[in-house]
Amino acid sequence: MRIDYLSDMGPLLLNLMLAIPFVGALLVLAAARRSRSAAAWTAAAVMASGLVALVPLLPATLSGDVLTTRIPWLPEWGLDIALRLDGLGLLFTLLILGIGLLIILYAAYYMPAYDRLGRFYALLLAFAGGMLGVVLAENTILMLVFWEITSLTSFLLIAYKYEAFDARIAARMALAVTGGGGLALLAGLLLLGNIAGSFELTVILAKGDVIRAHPYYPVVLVLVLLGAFTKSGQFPFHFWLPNAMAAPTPVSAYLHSATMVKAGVFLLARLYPVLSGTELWLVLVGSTGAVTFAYGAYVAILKHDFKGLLAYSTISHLGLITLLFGLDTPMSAVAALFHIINHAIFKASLFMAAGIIDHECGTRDMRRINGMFKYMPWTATLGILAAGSMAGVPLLNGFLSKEMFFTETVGHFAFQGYATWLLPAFATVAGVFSVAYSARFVHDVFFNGEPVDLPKTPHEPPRWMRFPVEILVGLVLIVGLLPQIAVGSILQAAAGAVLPSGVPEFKLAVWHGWNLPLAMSLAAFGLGLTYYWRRQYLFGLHEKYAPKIASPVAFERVYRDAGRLASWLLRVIDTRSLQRYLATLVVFVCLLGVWAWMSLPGRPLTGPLPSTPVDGAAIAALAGLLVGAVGTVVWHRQRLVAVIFLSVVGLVVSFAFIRFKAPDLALTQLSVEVVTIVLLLLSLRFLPGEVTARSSSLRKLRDGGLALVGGAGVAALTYAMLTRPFETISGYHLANAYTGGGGTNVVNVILVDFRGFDTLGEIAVLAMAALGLHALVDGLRLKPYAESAKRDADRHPVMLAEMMRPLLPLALAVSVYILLRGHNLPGGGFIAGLIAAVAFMLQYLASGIDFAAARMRFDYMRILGAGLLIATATGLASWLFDRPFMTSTFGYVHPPMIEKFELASAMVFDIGVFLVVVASILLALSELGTLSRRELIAKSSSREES
Amino acid sequence: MIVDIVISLLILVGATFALVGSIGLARLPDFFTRLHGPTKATTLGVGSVVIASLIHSGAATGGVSLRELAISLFLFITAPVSAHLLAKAALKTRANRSAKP
Amino acid sequence: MSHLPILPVLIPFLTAGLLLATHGMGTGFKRAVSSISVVALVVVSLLLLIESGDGSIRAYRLGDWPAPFGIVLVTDRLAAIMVTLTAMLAAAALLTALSGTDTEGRHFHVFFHLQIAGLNGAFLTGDLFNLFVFFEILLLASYALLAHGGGVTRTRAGLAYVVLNLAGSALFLIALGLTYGTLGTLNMADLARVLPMVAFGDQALVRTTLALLVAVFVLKAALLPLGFWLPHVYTAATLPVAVLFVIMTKVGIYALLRVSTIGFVTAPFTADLLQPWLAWLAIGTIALGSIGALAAARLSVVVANIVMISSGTLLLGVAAGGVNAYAAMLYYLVNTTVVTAGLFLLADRVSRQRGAVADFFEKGPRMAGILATGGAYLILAVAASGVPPLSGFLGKIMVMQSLQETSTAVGAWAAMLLSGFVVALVLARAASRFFWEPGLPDEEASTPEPVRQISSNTGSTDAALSGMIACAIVIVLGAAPISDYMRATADQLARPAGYVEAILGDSPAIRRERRP
Amino acid sequence: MLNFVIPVALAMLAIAMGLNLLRLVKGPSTPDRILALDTLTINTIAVVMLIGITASSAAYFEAALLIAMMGFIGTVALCKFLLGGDIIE
Amino acid sequence: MEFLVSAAIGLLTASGLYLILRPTTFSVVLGLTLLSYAVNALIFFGGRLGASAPPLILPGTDGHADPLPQALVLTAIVIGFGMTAYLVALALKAKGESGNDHVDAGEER
Amino acid sequence: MTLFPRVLPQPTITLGIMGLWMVLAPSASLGNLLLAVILGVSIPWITRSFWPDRPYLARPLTGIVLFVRVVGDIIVASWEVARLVVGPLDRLKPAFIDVPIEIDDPFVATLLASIVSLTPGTVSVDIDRAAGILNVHALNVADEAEMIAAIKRRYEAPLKRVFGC
Ligand code: NA
Ligand code: NA
Repeated sequence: MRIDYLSDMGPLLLNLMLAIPFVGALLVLAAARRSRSAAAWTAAAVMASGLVALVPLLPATLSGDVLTTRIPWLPEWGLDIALRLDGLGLLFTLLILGIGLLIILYAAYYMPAYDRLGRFYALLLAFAGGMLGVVLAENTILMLVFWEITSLTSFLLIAYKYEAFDARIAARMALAVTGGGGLALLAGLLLLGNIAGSFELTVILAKGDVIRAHPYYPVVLVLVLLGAFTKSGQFPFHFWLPNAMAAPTPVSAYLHSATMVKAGVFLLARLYPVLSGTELWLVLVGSTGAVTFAYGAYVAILKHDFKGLLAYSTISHLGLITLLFGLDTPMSAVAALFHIINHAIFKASLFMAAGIIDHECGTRDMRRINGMFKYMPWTATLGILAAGSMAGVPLLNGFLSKEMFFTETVGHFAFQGYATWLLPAFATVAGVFSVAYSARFVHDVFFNGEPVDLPKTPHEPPRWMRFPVEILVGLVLIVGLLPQIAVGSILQAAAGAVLPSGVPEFKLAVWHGWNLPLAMSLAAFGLGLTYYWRRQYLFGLHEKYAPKIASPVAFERVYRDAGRLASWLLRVIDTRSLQRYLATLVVFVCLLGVWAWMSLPGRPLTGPLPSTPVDGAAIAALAGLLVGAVGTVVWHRQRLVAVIFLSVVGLVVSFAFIRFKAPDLALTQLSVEVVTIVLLLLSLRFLPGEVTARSSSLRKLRDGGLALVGGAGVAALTYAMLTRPFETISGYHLANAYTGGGGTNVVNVILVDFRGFDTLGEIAVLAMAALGLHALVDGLRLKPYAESAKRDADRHPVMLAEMMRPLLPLALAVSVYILLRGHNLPGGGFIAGLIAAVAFMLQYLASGIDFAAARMRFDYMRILGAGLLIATATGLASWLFDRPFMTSTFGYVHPPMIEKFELASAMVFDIGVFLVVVASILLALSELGTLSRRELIAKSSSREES
Repeated sequence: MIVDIVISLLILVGATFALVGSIGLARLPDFFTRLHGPTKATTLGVGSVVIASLIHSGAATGGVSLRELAISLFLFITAPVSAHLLAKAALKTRANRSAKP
Repeated sequence: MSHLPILPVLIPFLTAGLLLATHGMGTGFKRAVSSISVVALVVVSLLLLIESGDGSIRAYRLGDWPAPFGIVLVTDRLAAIMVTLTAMLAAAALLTALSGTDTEGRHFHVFFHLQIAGLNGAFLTGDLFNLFVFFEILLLASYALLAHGGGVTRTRAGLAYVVLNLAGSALFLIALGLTYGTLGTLNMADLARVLPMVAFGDQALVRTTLALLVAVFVLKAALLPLGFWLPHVYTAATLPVAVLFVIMTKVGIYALLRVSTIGFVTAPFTADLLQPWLAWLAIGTIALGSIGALAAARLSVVVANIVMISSGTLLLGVAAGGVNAYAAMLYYLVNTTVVTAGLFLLADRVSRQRGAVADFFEKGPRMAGILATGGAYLILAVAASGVPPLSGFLGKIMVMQSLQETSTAVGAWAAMLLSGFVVALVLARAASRFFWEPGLPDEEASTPEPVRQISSNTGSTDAALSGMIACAIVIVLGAAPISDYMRATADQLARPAGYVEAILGDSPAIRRERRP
Repeated sequence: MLNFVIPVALAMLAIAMGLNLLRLVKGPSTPDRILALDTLTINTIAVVMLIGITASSAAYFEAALLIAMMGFIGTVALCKFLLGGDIIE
Repeated sequence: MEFLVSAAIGLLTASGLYLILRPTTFSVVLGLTLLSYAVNALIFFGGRLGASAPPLILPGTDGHADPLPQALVLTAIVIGFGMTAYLVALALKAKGESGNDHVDAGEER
Repeated sequence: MTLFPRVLPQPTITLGIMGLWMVLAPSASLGNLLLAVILGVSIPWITRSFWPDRPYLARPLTGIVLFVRVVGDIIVASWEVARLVVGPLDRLKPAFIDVPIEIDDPFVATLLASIVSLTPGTVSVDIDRAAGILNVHALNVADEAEMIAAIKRRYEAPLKRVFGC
């Protein structure tokens, strides 16, 4: 009854266990405001409560049950909050929470008193939460989420002492390697999920055969292994790990023992049922583990910094664990799990002990630290025991798993025949190194004479600082002496999760009798001590030949070189040249167009329409166009001449509009043309021709080629279009313009009614252009181009001035005429506005800006606003009649004595358009005109001064 | 019919003078003599066509339409101004050129 | 009848008109009008989002003309999403501007509102030529906003931006002219009806025409060989403008998405128009953005390059097509828009605090208030680089999964993973510089204060930043409902028949006239 | 009759315009070119009116009117630029 | 006629493209103006050539030209004008600030 | 008399606008006449500041006579000039001539210059009001004094009478 109740509680507890550290992190931040110890107690309580939450789940999990929970989150993307507690998860959870609790305790004493610890504990808890998430995730994407949370939080933890260069670099290095590995893992897990059809581990783990047989298996394997190896510090991704000891010692102790690096091997264990059992696994995992095992051990002894030594020993032991998984026998997997436990215990205690020594001595250099046994015998004893375990001394836990390793190397299935001895020999040699660096740690720190020049006198640390170490060393002994009782059941449960097809019978015992593995152990011991004894020779060799690369510097250099390379690349591909951008655009569009056409073979360029007969006017117009366009190009360096030729083009285009029955367009084009010319001439005063910048002839050739290709493309498309008939909706406009829009000029009805919304946008563009110009020119000071500066004495020829005055009212009358009739005949607000603006503009031209501006005291901005509002309000009026925006209405009025005439809301709209056009153009022109006046005033005032 | 003949004559006269003006523009030796060409096109050339059009549209609608006169009005106002400014500009350009070397 | 669909355009438009008509009034008045308008805009867009949430597609017929003949505004889920995003960015940008940048040049508020009107119009219109008009509105407003505040850099960047876009506009018009000249319509829904009926001999012409249209959109979206302008322009703009610009590249992507979902897929000869080049170039765009981020000497340039990377990623989604890809890219889009806007705000905050060295990765005075600013930075950086657990990661795995079956999956995955990696490293280094590295000695640290800080009132900028961070967090916490909305949106997109039916369904039979 | 006369007149005007273009290209001075443009514009008025007569349509009148009204502004502006480099000061 | 019209549009496009690739702002302005002529003509002729009357619904007329492209071109002309005006001002501003009228600071010439 | 100029600052222009409107208007209806009046009053009023001084039409009839004469001269001179242009060019004797003028009013002087320009064969190059000289370029100058006298007689004198100056 009670059990059932608990198992119902299981999912809740599981979710709770995962939430606790994250919520706890926030609590700690709050507690730290109160006091340092409050922070410590809160943090400890958080970890402990995680353990407490685990207790009810223990029996079932130990008996092999798998507890899963699932809160759907993004099911269609395969991401749910799905958790799982099995033997493997339990093993790691215990390590994470148990050692985490000890670390918190230890840190409370270790961390300097000025540190309020809020940030520290919060990060540490969040990191622990991330680790828990990794080991408890049922959903692989969720696992990855937590995986990267550990990368992120470890980044922040390593950089905890961020004032130090080493810490900052080490943090970024760790992020680069482990975060990068995480990305590979992400790809691997996504693929894996795709193959399995689910991201749930339960499903994935059941599909090992399918996965191993899948063509993507090698890819998945490599990607997942990249994740695992980077995280667990396997060669050649190991380098971040030694640098990570820039973190405060409690962090290092945690990262190196129970977490972070263990996440990597956890992953190997987690996916062992799915990914192992192939030759590729054997080769990749086995060889990586072997190389890392040996390399870490070899380098460790060379480190004078004892934290460095320990770091490399971590690499080596993680290599060993990886190698064990790689050996791919059931027993080796068990050994791997066992060694995970053992390594966590002894490495945590070693780091804590090392932290105490560092704390007491103020240095970590073993060449200066000597004879610590004398100063702190109790701590030294603890350290020696832990180091013994690391070396694999019998009766200590490390010995047991190492012995299992040696056993598995003997007669391994991959090494048959004459190669049988290879693996045991390798294991023994690696063992020799392990013994040697352990020996160095013990002898060089605790014995080896007197300390050299220490900043302070070491003594035993506070009682409670040592306490966590005592607990752990106690475990080293307990597991070492009574392995089956201490860890037998949990190992069994964990192995059950890793080896679903059956856990081999194993008995953890201290004594297995005289056998080859024991002989290997003894040999390793003897040779290892000898090796340590002859170390000076080795150090000499190392000093002489080993490359001296400090990895933080190297990392920063690589990063910088990458940055430089990127800058260089960017400079090559992006010259920040508009000319290049434009040329690229032309090339791109041409290629895309050609591809689009060519990819549908068999379509002719010429369509079925018979061609329209050519007439003389067309040929004359073409001649004009040719002269105009080519002239503009040829004389583009002579500014004024180019403008003249451009005007010819404008004239011809207007003429073409007339010729092909578009009077409205012709009117608009003609008026716009005039304003454009005036605008260009206004600017030409300040813009030199192409005097300074000349293109090389090669460039001209290239541009000419591009232009011809582009022009030919457009011509071809136009030709293809013109020679084909098409079916259009515009019949509707022709049919409904008068009956529905109340106007006979269909173009105008389209502009103010059918597509009045376009026109509303268009006047906004015009208004903005003028305003933008105003904003740009505002306060701008320009020197006129030298040649244009000489001005004629007779600035405003009297003939011009006098004749333009009568023209103004007459042109305004024409403008009104065009405005009023636009709905029915060519014209409308645009053209009328342009005419009115030009009429006023003429006054500028004829009599100068002073004269004109004095007489045109309009507030253009207000007129612009009014025009926009009138046009919009006309559109809004239809809301009163419950019609959509811009629904027009019209009617015929017949006052007495006067013939009936039409009133249309569209006409009001057109008045808005009219106002905007007039105000925009006049604003633009008067602003450009102000430029010269500004310059003139400046000149005259400077003349007065001198 | 008579209307047609009148219109045709006017059109031909107009075209002829426009052509003559442009021949002058192309042919005459210096800027100031060339300046005289366009005035022909303006006044008599376009003037004739305007009257032709006027008669034509009047005949077509059966009423009197004087709209085309507006064209001539504007041309008469603007053409002398153009010529004047062109002449001034040419004088200025010439002065600049002679002052330069 | 409901006039809701036009309000997102009308409100800013009227505001601009009002501000112009009353242009003599003081700064306070302008700010008040501007703020009220933006608040109204936010409300309206949320209403639109809710209204469209029922899956209905509504056509608002301007001038009460039936669909292919007049212009229609179309509100569906996608449009509502884009309009809402715009409103949110507008709110952030305005808040930022209120701290003083709005008075650095002329007519800021007018341009600001017209820019919004242009954006919303582009998102809402169902007519291709009207789309062009709104493109021009938003572009011209962006030109003016870019120039706002003055200075050589802005002018130079502006010149390139303006000319390039004018060339793009010319191309747009060519494409539109050819579209009309071959298909006889400009209405997007009508396009979907007409496309399948194109005669065999005309197919190459139509296909090429649409290819030109695509070229226009990818230019705006800053696709690889055309996108070099983006970092320069975004970096040159003043802060509020940069924030608003974040949505600008999305307009091109939106347009491409619209046109391809409604139009291209309906006819076999255009169905493969984006294949396979778009995906490869999108991958290249991501690579280019990554290179740019790695080469960047300052935070704002990194952010601009992140915009580029996200553009590439979104285009990958467009290229892939299908419900999954659309759903994924839409979630990603919301995230990247909010986050990059937030990062721009943050880059500004960094600049303001560090004085002369601004947001350059150089030694300078250390940031004050590390916990707040650093925390904000951490959240945004994590979300931007796609590191779990924030929305960037969710977006990334969605997009990656949705691309799984495409022929370019390997390249796309590699590009997305590596770009995230690069961005994470670069942002980590920036964090190290800004927040961790010991500052300069005191006398150097107190160098003359920031150039950009006009008024000391930066509270509103901070509010904008907080808002963006809140949004970023909401996007994670609300991932499930948001993702559902996006999936429903993608469903809607993948069934163009619904769109066509909603726009043209009850129109009188479309009588087409044969020309000539 | 008009059917015969108008093409002839158009041809004459086309020749005239061709001659204008010739002057435009030859120059030699800028005023020459402006003058050529001005003449071209005025000849265009005649052509437009002839087209109007041919089509018997009133729709061409405004175009001719506008060319008459606006055409010379370009000339004025160009000349003023030559005179002082500054056309509205 | 179709061929001539296409050739003319192609010619305008080519001239415009060549000019926008020149290094001075003024050339670019000229080029864009030419380009917009080409574009407007293209849209306009999208309504085809053979119309016999302008799109005015006057009694007794038929064979009206397609009004829709005409309306589009009208919009395009005005927008193009606005853009040109702005670009000219921007070119002036660039000239005023950096003393030259080169389109960019880059090496391309 | 004080009210009149305020309402109708430019009666001539008012007439001109009304005339132009009636010419442009599709029909000479009452409605159009009403519009013509409205415009004829309002436009001069809007643009009144552009007219610092008001030329006063003293003798409109003389003006009409002058107009007819100018048109006639244009026709006659056109033939002569056409012959010159098409014929051999060495017969041309182009020259600048200075015509002394007695008109002070700039507008009237401008009118004179315009008439000179409109008649084929002569182009007004410059008005030097200070020196009282109209600078004219003539295509073919046979007798300079005669040409000056003709201009003064045929155009300047009637113009002075028309505007009462
Ligand atoms: Na030592
Ligand atoms: Na004359």
